[in-house]
Amino acid sequence: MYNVDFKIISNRKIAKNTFEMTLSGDTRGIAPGQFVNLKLDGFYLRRPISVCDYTPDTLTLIYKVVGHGTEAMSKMAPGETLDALTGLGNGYDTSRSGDRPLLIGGGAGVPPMYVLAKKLLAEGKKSTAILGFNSADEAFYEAEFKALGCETYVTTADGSYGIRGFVTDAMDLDYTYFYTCGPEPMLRAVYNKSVTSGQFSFEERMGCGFGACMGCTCKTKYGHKRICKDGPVLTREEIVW
Amino acid sequence: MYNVDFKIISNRKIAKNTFEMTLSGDTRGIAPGQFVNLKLDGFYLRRPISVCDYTPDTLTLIYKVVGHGTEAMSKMAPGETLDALTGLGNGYDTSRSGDRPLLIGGGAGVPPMYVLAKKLLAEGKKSTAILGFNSADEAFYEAEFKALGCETYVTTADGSYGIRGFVTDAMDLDYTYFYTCGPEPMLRAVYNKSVTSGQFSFEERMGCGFGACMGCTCKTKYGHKRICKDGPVLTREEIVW
Amino acid sequence: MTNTQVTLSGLTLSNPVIPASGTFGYGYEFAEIYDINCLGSFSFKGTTREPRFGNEPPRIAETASGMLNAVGLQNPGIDKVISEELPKLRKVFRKPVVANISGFSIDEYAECCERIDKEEGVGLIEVNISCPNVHCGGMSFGTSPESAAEVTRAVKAVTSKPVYMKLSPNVTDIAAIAKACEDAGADGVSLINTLMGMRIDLRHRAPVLRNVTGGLSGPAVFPVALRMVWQVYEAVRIPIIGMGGVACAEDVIEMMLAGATAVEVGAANLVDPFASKKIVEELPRVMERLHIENLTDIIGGAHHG
Amino acid sequence: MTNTQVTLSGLTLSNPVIPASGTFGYGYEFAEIYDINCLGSFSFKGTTREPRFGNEPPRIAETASGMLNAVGLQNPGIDKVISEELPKLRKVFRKPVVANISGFSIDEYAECCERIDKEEGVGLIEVNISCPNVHCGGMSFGTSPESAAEVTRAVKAVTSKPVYMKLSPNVTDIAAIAKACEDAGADGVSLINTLMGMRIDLRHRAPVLRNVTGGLSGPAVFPVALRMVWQVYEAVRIPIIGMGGVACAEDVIEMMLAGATAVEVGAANLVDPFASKKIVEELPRVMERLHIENLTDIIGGAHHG
Repeated sequence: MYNVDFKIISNRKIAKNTFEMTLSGDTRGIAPGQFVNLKLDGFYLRRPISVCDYTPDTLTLIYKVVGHGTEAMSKMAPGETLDALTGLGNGYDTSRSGDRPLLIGGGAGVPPMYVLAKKLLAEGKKSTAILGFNSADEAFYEAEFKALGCETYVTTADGSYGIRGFVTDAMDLDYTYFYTCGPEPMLRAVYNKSVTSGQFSFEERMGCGFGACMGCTCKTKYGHKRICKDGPVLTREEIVW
Repeated sequence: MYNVDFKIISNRKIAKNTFEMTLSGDTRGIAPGQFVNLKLDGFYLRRPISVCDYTPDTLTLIYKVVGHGTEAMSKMAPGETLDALTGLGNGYDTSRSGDRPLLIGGGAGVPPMYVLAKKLLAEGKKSTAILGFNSADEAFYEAEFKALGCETYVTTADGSYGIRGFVTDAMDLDYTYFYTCGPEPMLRAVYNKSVTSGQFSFEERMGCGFGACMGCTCKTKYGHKRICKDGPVLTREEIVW
Repeated sequence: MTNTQVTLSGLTLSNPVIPASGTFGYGYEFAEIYDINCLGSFSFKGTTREPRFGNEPPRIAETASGMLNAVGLQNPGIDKVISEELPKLRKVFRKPVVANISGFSIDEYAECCERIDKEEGVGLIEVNISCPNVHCGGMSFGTSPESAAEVTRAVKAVTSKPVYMKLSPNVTDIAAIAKACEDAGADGVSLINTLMGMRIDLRHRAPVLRNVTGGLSGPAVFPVALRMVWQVYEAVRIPIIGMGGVACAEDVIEMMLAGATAVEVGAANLVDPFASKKIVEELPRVMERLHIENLTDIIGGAHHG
Repeated sequence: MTNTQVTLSGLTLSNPVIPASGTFGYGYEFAEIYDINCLGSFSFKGTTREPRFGNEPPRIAETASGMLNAVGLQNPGIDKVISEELPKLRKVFRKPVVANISGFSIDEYAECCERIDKEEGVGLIEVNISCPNVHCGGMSFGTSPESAAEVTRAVKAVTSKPVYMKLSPNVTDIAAIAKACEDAGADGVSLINTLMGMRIDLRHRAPVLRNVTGGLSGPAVFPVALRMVWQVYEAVRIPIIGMGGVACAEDVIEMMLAGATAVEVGAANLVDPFASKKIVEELPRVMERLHIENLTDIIGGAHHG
């Protein structure tokens, strides 16, 4: 864990209620599947946001405006600074991916799939991506995934774009392993539909985000785990629904 | 009372722990001896600051850094906005000044004397000013008073500048009436030393600043008065120490 | 089309927003800057039998997301309130007001309520048995079910107007006290009064407030107030006026979901004199966003099973 | 030259800063980012006889200048704490720790204290009779003088280490409970535990926390905590560990002026993992600014006459 003051480079709307923020600052210790925890003026608890992309000195976050905190965040301007705790969470283990990993992201669960796809690519593994959204106006990053050379499927619940339905309606594919992030109902559906092992990234209300307060503990087959420290990524084998 | 969003033009240190902030915004309803009540991010209660000077569209405030709030204020940059309630308090009554009014300001009580001197001057009355400070490094605005043509005396408690001692050590002058603002011990001393009637501006911890909460009520010979609404200016005749 | 009407013991308010006693004076200061008839009602400055100066200053201190006050029931006394303040108040506010009554003895509570009962401008009486800033009296009546019930019975005996007992949060079991008031005939309860707190001046090494302690209000206390409204709602059947740190329309909705029929806005009026007006204006928009048609439908709406 | 040493029942701390139970785990997470031996001590995660998962999530909610938690005493149980956590903890922290003990029966409190009494790494025992997030047990022992005294006597009978009873603020008269603990033999008291509060999710029209209510902590509660430390200081002669919203060195001084001998830092550690370290470092500078040479000199310093 590091405490880094990032400077906002850009903060733009990329879909309905969805913003992409690029920051400059030291990204050491950050890995795919991890999150950063942001201190916002006027709000007591930090806001955990999953990592979408990073270079040694820039960080890209995609966040959805869901409350007063993220709304305030969406109004921040380039040049302003953000106090962040970085390197939080266990992240994805790419060693188990096999050579044809499937990435399944839903809504705010799409961003971590992007940086994961890049890492897998760097390891010589071309992944297939399924991006699920409610409707066309909420969809984002299809082009970015394609630009990485990922075979990319987009689903929308209302059918206004891509495949009508849920991510599970696009899962009849050939894959060696999978990684997924999204709302819990989606994770359950993926769990039931999937035919291989895989890794799931969970969300929970957190106090500290670094394992101190036990605020986000969940039960697993291998004991109690803190989503913020022992997670957010759990493997299929350990999950208890 | 008006609620105005001011924009900071400048915010500069003019003496030890003392800052002069110039703002642009609608100053309608503001009069000498009144104060504005400022909302600062991260602080619940507003900060009452006396008016030092104003034009139809600019406002000058001089404030001393005494706590976390004023410290935060001292770090504000030009271009930032400040939510202020204006036109607060009764202000000074210049109709009773006579033709040779004496203005006695101590420390943070000096600023309201400046805008008062300007008003008296506009009414054709040349005032004499006594400005009291602890030491030379805390002194400010002597030149500004002199520029108005005021006969100006500066006292410092440690004698590091001007007359050694307190404002009362410079009061052996010929005057028709007086106006004073400063710490309560100084006001008491002026009350005892003065030979004419006069008006005193008081400070008290305030809740609202506009007469609603009764947080700053004091006793006077003519009943209970709210420093924020019925004051901050009280006449010699009504004061109960 | 949203409907913000709520009804307190037969008194229908166009909306549930009521500036809280002690933060709105007698309405004049606010009437100068906006038409206060947009409010559901307002609760005027707590009134006692005799005129009171209250506590010596300083009476105010700042805290994180809140403030302490130790005004100590400054008021001109029931005679002047009836002869001077109410007539003046009628000129700026046409709706029934909430008469906030305090006392230092059962007799005083009863006498004040009896006097105010005859004022037709008064819609309901809020009996403050929870002022933390006065000694021998005030809060002491609100910290035991027995004394709270005693005051309730005494005032109910002398007034035909709805009586709402204003409860103290500085207790182990506020629900038991609310229940005692209900059993003693109270038409409703209003809560919470301020939480007792203090600050110390580090330079002078002495309490900031001359009264040593003061009442904490502002957003800091909202979660405590909400919890107590929730607990009281499960314990009584009479209506609840919820208050404590309410600062926006969302807070009003949250209080009502916890069980409040109407909501008082306190400290917010002091920091932003337009706060209550803004909340009244925000309310329909927030209701639409949350798909609420009739505000009354959500009272206690977060209690299921 | 400033001296930050304080002494709790014979246990001398290099400074009064103690991370509060439940906000510092067993120290490991913090030891990874700074040398926690700079702290006066720390109070480890509340321990019960049996392992506990605690409450179902969500367990956390945000409030103005504070947070609610309803963790519900998650811990591995006294056996594992003694056999695994304490030995690991000794590797990262060389000073005596504060052992925070909880229970659901007098016997459980006594048994846990008896077990922990044999651990030489433990400097004093903090007995939590004020957890608002567990049912039948926890806070219920801390809301009456009698039951608080009963727990005190039971644990004092089985341990030779200093026993500090951790008190609940959710009571009418915390001073009476502190006095009862003192009379029952407590070596000190620590206060305040969290204030019971809640939040409601407007979209789902249901409590945010699965446990419905949770414990409020953070700067929002500081003025209430300070007031209670003040009241308890006037009622007892045993040392007080003050806590509740402490976020900076000035807050530590304010707590000590109110009567605290040492100060626990809670929620601040969660928002800024370096908070306790920063407070330890700030302390001497703030003392100089306030002309304080020996920190012990200011304990209760705001009480005169």
